[in-house]
Amino acid sequence: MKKTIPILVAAAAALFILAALILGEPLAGWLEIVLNWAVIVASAALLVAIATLILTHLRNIVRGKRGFIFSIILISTFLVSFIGALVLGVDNSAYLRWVAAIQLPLETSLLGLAALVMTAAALQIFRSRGWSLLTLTFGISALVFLVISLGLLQALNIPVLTTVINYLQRLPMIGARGLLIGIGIGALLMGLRVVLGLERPWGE
Amino acid sequence: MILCPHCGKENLPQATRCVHCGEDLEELFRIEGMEDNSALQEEPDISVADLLESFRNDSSPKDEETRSADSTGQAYVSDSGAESNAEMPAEEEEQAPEWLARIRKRAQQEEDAAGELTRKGNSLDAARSEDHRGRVDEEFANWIGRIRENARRENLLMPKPAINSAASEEGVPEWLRKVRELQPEAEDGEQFAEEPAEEPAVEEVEPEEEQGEAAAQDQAQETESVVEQTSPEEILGDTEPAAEAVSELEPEPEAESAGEKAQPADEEDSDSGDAEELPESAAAPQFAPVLEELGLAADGAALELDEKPASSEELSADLLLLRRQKENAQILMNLIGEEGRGIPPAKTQRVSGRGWYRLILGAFLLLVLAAVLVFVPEAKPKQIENPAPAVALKDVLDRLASGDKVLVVLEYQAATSPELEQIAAPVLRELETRGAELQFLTTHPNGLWLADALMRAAEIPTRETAFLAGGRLGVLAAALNSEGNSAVIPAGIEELQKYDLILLLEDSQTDIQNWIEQAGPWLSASKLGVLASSQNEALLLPYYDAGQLAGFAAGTLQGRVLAQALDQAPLTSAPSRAFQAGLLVMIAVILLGILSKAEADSSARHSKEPEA
Amino acid sequence: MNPMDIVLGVIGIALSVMIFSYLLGDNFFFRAALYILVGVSSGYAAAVLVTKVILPRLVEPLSQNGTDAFWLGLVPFVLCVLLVLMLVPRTVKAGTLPLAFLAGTGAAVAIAGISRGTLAPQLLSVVNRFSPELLRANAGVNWGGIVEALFILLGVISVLFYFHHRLSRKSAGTQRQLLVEGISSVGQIFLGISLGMLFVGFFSAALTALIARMLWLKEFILALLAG
Amino acid sequence: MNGMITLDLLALAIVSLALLSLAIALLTSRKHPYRNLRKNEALLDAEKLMHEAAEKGLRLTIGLGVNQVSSAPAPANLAGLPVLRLMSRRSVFNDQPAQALAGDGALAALGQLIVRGKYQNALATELFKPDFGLLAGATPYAYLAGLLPEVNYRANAGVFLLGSQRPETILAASLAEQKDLPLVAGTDDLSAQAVLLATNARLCLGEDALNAGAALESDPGAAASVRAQDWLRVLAVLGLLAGAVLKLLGVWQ
Repeated sequence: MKKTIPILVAAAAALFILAALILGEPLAGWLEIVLNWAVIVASAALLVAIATLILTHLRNIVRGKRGFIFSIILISTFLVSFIGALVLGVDNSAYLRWVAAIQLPLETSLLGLAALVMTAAALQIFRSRGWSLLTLTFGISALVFLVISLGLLQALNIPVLTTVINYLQRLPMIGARGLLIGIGIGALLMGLRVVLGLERPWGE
Repeated sequence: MILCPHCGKENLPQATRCVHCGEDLEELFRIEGMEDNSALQEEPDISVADLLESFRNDSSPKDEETRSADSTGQAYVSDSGAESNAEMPAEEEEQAPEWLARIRKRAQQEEDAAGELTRKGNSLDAARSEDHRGRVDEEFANWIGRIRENARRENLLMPKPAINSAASEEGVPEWLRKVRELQPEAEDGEQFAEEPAEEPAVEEVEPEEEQGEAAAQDQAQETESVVEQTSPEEILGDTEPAAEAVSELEPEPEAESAGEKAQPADEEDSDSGDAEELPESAAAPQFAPVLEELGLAADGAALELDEKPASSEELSADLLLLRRQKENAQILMNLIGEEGRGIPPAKTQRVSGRGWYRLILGAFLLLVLAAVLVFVPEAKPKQIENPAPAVALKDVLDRLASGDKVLVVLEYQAATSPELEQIAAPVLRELETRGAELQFLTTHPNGLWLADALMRAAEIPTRETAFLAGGRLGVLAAALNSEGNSAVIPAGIEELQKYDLILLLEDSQTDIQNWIEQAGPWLSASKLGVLASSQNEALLLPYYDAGQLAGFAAGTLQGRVLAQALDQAPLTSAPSRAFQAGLLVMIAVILLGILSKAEADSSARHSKEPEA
Repeated sequence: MNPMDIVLGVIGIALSVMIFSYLLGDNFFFRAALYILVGVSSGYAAAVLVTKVILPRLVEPLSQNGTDAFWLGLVPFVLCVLLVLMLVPRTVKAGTLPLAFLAGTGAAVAIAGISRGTLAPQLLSVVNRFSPELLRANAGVNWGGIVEALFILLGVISVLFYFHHRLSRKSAGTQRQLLVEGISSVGQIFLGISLGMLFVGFFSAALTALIARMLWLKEFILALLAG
Repeated sequence: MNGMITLDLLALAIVSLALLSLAIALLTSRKHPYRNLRKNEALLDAEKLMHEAAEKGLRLTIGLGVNQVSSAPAPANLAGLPVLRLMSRRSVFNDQPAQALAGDGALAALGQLIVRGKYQNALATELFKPDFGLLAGATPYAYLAGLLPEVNYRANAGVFLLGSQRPETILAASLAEQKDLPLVAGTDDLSAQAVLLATNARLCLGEDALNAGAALESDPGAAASVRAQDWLRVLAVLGLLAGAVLKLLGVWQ
């Protein structure tokens, strides 16, 4: 019995939302209420997960576990940014400026670091993947689109060249469409399994 | 040895069930004191049936000595509480052994008990299959062989002393008294003596027993060679040099015979170090049964002593424990000490030297970009034809008039904000100049402060940014919302139908698909325009081709071209020269990758060809 | 440049250098920077959720006793309490119900979205390319359009068959049918082209971020020097 | 307007066909759910990795991917959970339990529920700690920042990145490569697939990432879903060909 309740709850929520989306107007009001509940519960789940993260790092500090210095850094920055927001208000511009001054350099540098790491990875593509049809077209395609991204060929403004470039730029649409349809079918069936109770992401 | 009351056959002292008939030996089970099994050492290779036969008949002179030793042992075992007296005078050996007398007495009391015992034994033997009997015999023979080797070694090492009986006057076991002679100063020895020695699981010890045997055999040959050159006094007198001679000859004991359960080397040393301090005598009584289990009777083999005995005269030679025994005791102590303690994590070896090409290529790219940024002046923007999707977006923007409502949705991360600001700032500036009514919405918490930065970059008056929580749930609720007031929709945001254009600023596939799949179906004649990071260009093509997007521009290049088409100056922070230099470095690296792979293949082919 | 800008600028430079020190291998500064990012972003996200979702949409309705909003607000309140019980190791199982509700909701919204927003339009757009209006160019035949439409049709079909799972019985479950293998190798070409463009797209985005960071550094130092 | 209706009807047809083919697949392949299905090499290595981790007393780290803030998890976000289920069942009594990291609150909570369920099934609930299923960060880049130190853990046997990963996880892939750690990756994000193709990760391309339960032979429902996907694929291709012909002939306006 304990196992079937979550399955019933998941199926009921899913079937109600699908019915409301198909029937439209009569259930629109209730649909909005159920979506609102889901948003609140999802937000609470994130807050609980953040609390678990903080408790784990607190335990690391208390136990003096290896790397507890980083736990101290994490907890102190969390407290400063959380209490700062509650005291000054989330929309306070001075507070937002401090948050931006820390997050922006860190995230931009991480993405910049990804560019440096991709340069090294590009050297090893063929050594690690070997000569297959996929890697060969992947390499040639990457070279072609790197040249197109330079923008030098377009600047020559030669009509034929521009037409070829436009056509080349639309070519990846075919593979992307095939991928989207394939992934869509996979995700659709996984969603149906969750609704039917075959896939129980909550555990059993 | 203990005899099975049911079938009369012999079994190991700690056996709980008779090997031959399988009956319980619970009441005979004893763990105190040493089992002196040296009595059976001279026993020739005989099978179980012969052994039974020899018990039934009166003994022949040849076995007299074995039986007397055995009876001592037996006596020791049977009087579990009282220790037999230490010295057995030589003349009493002729009398029939006590245990045999008892069996005969019992046989006479119960009418034909002996006969019934033997008949039961025979019927059990007959009932058992031939191979099981063979295996039991083989096992028994191996065990006998082991004992014989120990005895041969013991006989080589010492003249036949009178066998001390196991017990001494004050009730202290004989082996403990001898060990105490070695270390008179170790007071806490007594404390260990009282503790009941837990019987270690036989299986655990067996592998070491076999290893011990192999080491014992090598050592026996070596000891013989040592003994010939040195006289017994030398061995007795200064045990140290002889013992050291033995220990030097002895092969290095396998430190970790306990398989992977051993801790990493550095911790083990520290642990074994602690074990070292435990005084030798304190450990011995607790592990006496264990040493017996190892087939190395405490009083039958040489002991490698570290400390100098109180006085060498009193030392009896039979306490020269092999170094091997001490190592095994050490390992067992470590194992028992480690019981229940968490095993420190094993470590993966640090694989160094794989990051060097990453460092070189990364540093090279950084240098090229820095050089171009500092030394190369910015290029004059050239007139480039807009790709079709961007042209379509421009047309939609051109159709907007003053007062039209535009919802600007920010869904990019701080990391891609430089790129998105370069693309979106000119467009927002254009919309502001046209008098369109811009409203800002974000579904990411970071969107709240990124919107302020975007408005500053676009040089348009800053206004409040609404936060739509719930990701795809929030977008669906916003798309379905027809009355305008709803708990899900933040204040100030109207129905999505009422906006002339919804301009999405995106850097992730999930968010783009979210608006296309959840809001798209409810919005007539697609109102979704997208300004995206260049990483999403390939994703947007199918959706634009399917008519689900009004138009899109992805990447700084298309953003610059769109800005030119809208007659807006691109942001100054959009250095195209450095960007082109970075792309050229990547082109060179990919070509280098192809060449190095081709070269590796050809050298592999060449190395194969000479062999073929 | 006012002092606050200088302080924020110096912090920005320090954090960037800590991140780029990863090139020299994993080190203390790189890790410290990562943990600072996790701490600040979690604290800020938690504050935004508390002030913009939990307080206005969970706590406030429960304060209006007896109204519809109050009764409706009890359901998410109970679910949230069950989630909070997950903080205690022994009562982690209490979170099953709210998470089952979330999984069901997410699945339903995704089923509707994927089928209506991706699968149907994408399949239809492949077929719509064969509509006569598109293929009739000023009373002639728009051969270019027909070739392009056929090219897209075959390309999409070949990419779909690249992921085909079923193995042929003849090959005793070791290989797919020959036809499927043939079509899927054509699909590999189209896949390689798309993945190549996606690779360049992400590299361009990362390169733009790198250049923007270096440019900001250059301008900050010039501004400092200019005083 | 009739275009919208056509799309609605087509969407309804697709969902109904999907439901039908899933039901048929469940019924027909009950006895041998995994027979005659293409093996995914990336996830085959996953099995070997789990055994190796148990023998060497090392740990496995799995990144479950990101999701939109305060949103319900979509099916694509759940792609890593079947692998976590198998991995935590295998590592209950290992020297080092598996470590799951998520970039979303609901995913982190689901990870905890799965790991605790396995400990409960093994009657070892006292060994369970909430640390085994943790939130790595509340935003995508904070998730990456929380994931990198765990990839760099000194006693890792391998790293799994399954679920909705973003392309910047190439930093985690490169760190794993530098430490010579085997990496199994699968995501529904196209950019991330392209970027991870450039590393030496064992990559599940396209929809293979969503079928981990079938590849690991740990979920008959997933295997039936893979068969249903094949039938839907064939129906889609036949539909495209038929639609093209009908459109060309003008029968379908």
